[in-house]
Amino acid sequence: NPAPVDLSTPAGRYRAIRLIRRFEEQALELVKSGVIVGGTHPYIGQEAVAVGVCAALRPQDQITSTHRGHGHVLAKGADPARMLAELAGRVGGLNRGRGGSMHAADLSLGVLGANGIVGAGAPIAAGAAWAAKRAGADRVVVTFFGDGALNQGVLLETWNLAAIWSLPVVFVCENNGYATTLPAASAVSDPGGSGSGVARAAGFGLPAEAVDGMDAEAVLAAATTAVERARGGGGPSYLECTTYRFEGHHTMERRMRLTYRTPEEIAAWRDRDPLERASALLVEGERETIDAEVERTLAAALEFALASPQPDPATAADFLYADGLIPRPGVMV
Amino acid sequence: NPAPVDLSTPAGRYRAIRLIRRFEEQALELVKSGVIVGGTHPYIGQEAVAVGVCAALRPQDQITSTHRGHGHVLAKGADPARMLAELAGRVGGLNRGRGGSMHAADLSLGVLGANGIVGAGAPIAAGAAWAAKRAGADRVVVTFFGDGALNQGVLLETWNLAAIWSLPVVFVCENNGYATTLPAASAVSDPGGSGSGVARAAGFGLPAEAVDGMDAEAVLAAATTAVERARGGGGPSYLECTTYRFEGHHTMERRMRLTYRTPEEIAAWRDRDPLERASALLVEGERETIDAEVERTLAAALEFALASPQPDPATAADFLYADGLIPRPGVMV
Amino acid sequence: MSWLSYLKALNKALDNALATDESVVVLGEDVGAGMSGVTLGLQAKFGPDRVVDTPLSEQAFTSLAVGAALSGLRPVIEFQIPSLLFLTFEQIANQAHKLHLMTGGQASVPVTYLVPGSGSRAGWAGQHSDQPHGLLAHVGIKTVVPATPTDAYGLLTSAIYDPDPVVVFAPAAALGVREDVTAPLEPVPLGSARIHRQGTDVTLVAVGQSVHAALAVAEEFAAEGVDVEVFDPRCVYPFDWVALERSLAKTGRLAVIDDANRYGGLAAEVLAVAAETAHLTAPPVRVTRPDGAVLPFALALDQAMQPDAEQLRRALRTVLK
Amino acid sequence: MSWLSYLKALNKALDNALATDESVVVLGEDVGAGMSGVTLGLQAKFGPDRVVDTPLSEQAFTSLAVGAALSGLRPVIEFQIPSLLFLTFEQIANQAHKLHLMTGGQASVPVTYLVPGSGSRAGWAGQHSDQPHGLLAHVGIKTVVPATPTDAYGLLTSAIYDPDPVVVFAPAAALGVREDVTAPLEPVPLGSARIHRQGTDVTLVAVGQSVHAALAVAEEFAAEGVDVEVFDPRCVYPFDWVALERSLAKTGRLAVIDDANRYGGLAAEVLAVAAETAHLTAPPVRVTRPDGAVLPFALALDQAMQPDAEQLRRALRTVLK
Ligand SMILES: Cc1ncc(C[n+]2csc(CCOP(=O)(O)OP(=O)(O)O)c2C)c(N)n1
Ligand SMILES: Cc1ncc(C[n+]2csc(CCOP(=O)(O)OP(=O)(O)O)c2C)c(N)n1
Ligand SMILES: [Mg+2]
Ligand SMILES: [Mg+2]
Repeated sequence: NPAPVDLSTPAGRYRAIRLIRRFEEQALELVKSGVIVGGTHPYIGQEAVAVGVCAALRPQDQITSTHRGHGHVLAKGADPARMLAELAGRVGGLNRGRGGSMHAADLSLGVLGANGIVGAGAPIAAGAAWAAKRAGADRVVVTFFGDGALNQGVLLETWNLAAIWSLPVVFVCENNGYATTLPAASAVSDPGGSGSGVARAAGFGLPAEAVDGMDAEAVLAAATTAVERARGGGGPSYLECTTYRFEGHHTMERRMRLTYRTPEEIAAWRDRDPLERASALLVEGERETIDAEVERTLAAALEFALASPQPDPATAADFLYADGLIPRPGVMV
Repeated sequence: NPAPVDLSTPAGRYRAIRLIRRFEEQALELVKSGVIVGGTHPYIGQEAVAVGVCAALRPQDQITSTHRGHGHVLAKGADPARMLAELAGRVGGLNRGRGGSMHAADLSLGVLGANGIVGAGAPIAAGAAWAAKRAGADRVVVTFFGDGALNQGVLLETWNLAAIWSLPVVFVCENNGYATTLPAASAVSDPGGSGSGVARAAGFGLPAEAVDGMDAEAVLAAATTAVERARGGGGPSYLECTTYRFEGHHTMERRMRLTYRTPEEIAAWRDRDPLERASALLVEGERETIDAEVERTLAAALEFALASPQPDPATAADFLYADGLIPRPGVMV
Repeated sequence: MSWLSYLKALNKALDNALATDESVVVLGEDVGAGMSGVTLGLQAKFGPDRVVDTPLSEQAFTSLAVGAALSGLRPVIEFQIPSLLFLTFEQIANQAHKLHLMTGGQASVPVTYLVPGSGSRAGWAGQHSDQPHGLLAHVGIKTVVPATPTDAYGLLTSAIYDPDPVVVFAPAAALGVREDVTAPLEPVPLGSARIHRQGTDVTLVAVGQSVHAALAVAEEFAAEGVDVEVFDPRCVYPFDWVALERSLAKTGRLAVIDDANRYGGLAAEVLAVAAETAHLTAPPVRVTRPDGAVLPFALALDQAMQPDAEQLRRALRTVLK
Repeated sequence: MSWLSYLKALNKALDNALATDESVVVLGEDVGAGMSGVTLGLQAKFGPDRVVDTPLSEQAFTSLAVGAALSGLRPVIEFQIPSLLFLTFEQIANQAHKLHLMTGGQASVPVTYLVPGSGSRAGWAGQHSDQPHGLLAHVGIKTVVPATPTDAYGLLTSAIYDPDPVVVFAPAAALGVREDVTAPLEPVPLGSARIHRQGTDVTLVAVGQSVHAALAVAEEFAAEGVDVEVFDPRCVYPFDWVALERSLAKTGRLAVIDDANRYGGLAAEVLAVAAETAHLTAPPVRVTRPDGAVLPFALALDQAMQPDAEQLRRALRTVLK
């Protein structure tokens, strides 16, 4: 099997962005039709971040992801078919249907897991980086998180541990302007200056930089600096990618009448679509070929997902313990 | 009753330092003799911080304190007799013998409590400051913490809340060089520079400054700036007081053979004793008068404490609930 | 007469408390927008200083509420996820709960923690589906799990005015319950049970959404001539042991349905007390989640981890033998 | 023959694990200096990369251990205070515990959390005196509370090699226990109970330091001709229900002493299971801390909150009636 993504060329990166975009659009439809239960946090609009950062990684490098994690997982090379099967809760899913959208993981690819708790992936990533450093391996670990996570204590503690132990970890903040409805600018003091994520990270001794998160090539360049610093023993970095989610916080939001973002603001960001930006680097005709191939891939993914069986209720407690301990059931008569 | 301390003059501040010093020395003896059970975290060496900071406060201002909190509580005006009775676990103690060394509180004086958990006082202080601000009161709240607390997530989260809500709170870090046996310099990256407490606080948008914590007058000056900034609506500040504890981390340490501090280092800091520094501002003969008065005060305190009864075991669960709910006992036959 | 939903009842309780008492404030994530529904419209009505949007700093704002409470406020904190209680367990169990005793009665901490959407939300998977009332009760924090709109209103109101910390769980599966409310809404004292259905053959203890499952199964059994008493403690802690004793004295049989982990939860405590004090005619039974349950994502598995009506029927049949 | 203290047994278990398995690492505050005694000498022997001093960032390093475990390490975390489990409850209960199921079996998390000095330390007051094994068990985390040096060695060793997270409580009141060790020290499988004293009249369940209180009282009762079986589950979770059933089948009577909060703890679970499955001759009894206990500072109050021998005698007399 060829790798599901190849991020080594601009065309490959365009294709990955397109794949994530269309995967997410398909997921929106599947939420509506009830194939995906519980909804998702769409990544649409932020694709250049996942793709640009993962393009700077090697296969053995690792990532931790977030509640809005589909893009990261796919960009790190997860099979879209098994990813979709996971979202549909099927046994063929990455997590055998046990994790769903917020917990997708593929340890064989270094995807240590999405996470339902904001900021919680960072110390796990630091732990993987710590293990890599101890082992003398030149693996690098990237932890993705949103602007909301900048105010989670555990993330801030982790910055310091990573700094003092010089861990090969890159902290990638996707600042999409909001934590649910809370404007990122209102969650820190003096957002552009002394209270920004970059200033804050620098205060922990981390090399810190902000980059245009709508431009995969710019993200790639900045991520490469940070990743190679980590790989070369230079320790952790903070990279803030300025981006935007085109959809609501969660699919559920479509049913609510929220006013925290103006239509004008959304439109202005849509004009900076990372997909269009990436397409500018393609040669004549390439886009159509890639797009068609992506559709075929996703059609096959959907077919795979729908053909994969639902798990048997009798297996609900399977995998609760790694040693096979079987928990007492909830009724014993 | 006159207030137990008057911090408005250099002589008053000397007296307070002396009171705390001798209180702590008496406590060491009482730990040895078993009157104080469980031991204490001696404040000896750090007195100029508590006294300098509290000298900048008004009576209605509030503080939260730490496991090493005797100095703060006394400097904020607690009755040494009731404080000592608390350490001895008597009903006449500040907390009726329920709190002991690590939980001494006197809400009537704005002492919202010492705390057994590192960093835990900071958000409580911020909450009191938030309430003050909402009420339009010009109260200021100071939260004391050690260098160890700089790596507690909740403290870092609190810095941000205080900054964005412009709360009248002053974050006072007593950097005594160690968190138990861990050198403060090894707990942050680039301690003197980009990773220092001051740099870190500045990264959260807090006005931040370091001051010689062995000099009560210098602490007072710096604290006054921060406190008056808060009182005037200018929001929170960070003040790092460089200091040293002359004794072990905890009285227990005397029985251990620990080598994390050299005798030379301890001696060098003892040469900078804040008590001697403060005494230099006294006029001829004043020191002897004050010292004698302090001894009388502490003798009376001890007498009060020892005369105060031990609590009745039947009252063990008293005060568990504020509404008087009586918990089921541990045995019901 | 008017139909009141559970969610709306919580909203009304907050609305009423904010309107009648200046010291009440609501803090949480997206409370301004009313994402969970509980605070809908309240920020517009009372302003952003009474209904306060917070950054994602649960630990800090949970203890900030303690400091505010010490200064006379009555903060209500909304948590978007039940497991945020894990994140803030230090602040709740080690600080808020302990302060009154540790200060010898000086400090009281009237903070309410409101968790709308506890238990399974169907498809939110392992970290969003906990029902940890047993944890809070073990620690000794007052904990309520209302089953109906009037109780949701009444218990949340009492929680806000209680001088101690109180956790209010509003199970996701109960949020849609509607009730035809005729009497005026009133506070419901903490620690008082409610008998939803009188019965003589067996006492069936249930809280939250399980009360409705219990009532449905009780009706089925009534058709077979079995008279089930549906006993809703409402407060997991403190529990109304007097009322339970009275019920057991009448029925002599006990079943508990509790959508929470089996080991050491509410159901365990009820069985333990019954074993100590009641002279039961038959061994009691529990219907719960398995030990150590983590709800898997796939809907069929998620549901298989929760107690269901069929398990309850089986349990009742056993205890009635 | 040699006398081994409980503290030294823990130290030996760590020493042995560090020496025989490169993947074992110890993390915690002041572990280099060996402040608690448990790690004494280990940093000098194995170096600061195997016995790692951490800053006061419990949440970060607790989850850092998860990431390290995913990469093949077997971290042992030492917590200086039992309530640091509250601070890290998110990392333990919501991350480490749930990962294996949520990843469909991909991720296993062999982390050990060692809490030397749980329960009262006499004079350390409210925030340093918790004994929260019941919380961990309710959530479903493997939890052991050894009573003796050999069990401390054996259970800690098994915890380190277990593929799941395990919490090891070493009660302050047991750390000084010494034992004349004749046989070689061996791992003790998790989930296997130990009968410290065979008896036919009543089963007395106890863990940790309470085992010694139980044995002492059992000897007193023996003098009066009453034969008490002292049953030590060793593992609070998973509990050795098979062994308990066997014991209760023999004695028909049950008492539990547990130095933990009453509501919903280990003792509640044992009584609940007995009520469900055993046909007891007399109502069982529990001797525990009160509901919601916070240990006050003054020594007399601290002690009054904990179960004591006199309460145990009273309880046994009641159950033997
Ligand atoms: C610690 C924590 N608090 C609250 C939540 C509920 N929640 C889920 S996503 C979210 C907003 C996160 O914002 P951000 O980190 O900026 O990521 P984004 O959703 O913008 O991608 C919130 C509040 C959570 N999952 N974890
Ligand atoms: C969160 C937390 N972790 C660990 C401890 C145990 N402990 C008590 S004091 C202390 C060191 C604190 O160092 P620092 O903050 O610098 O204060 P200092 O003791 O130097 O005054 C530690 C680790 C604690 N009480 N709370
Ligand atoms: Mg965001
Ligand atoms: Mg220090």
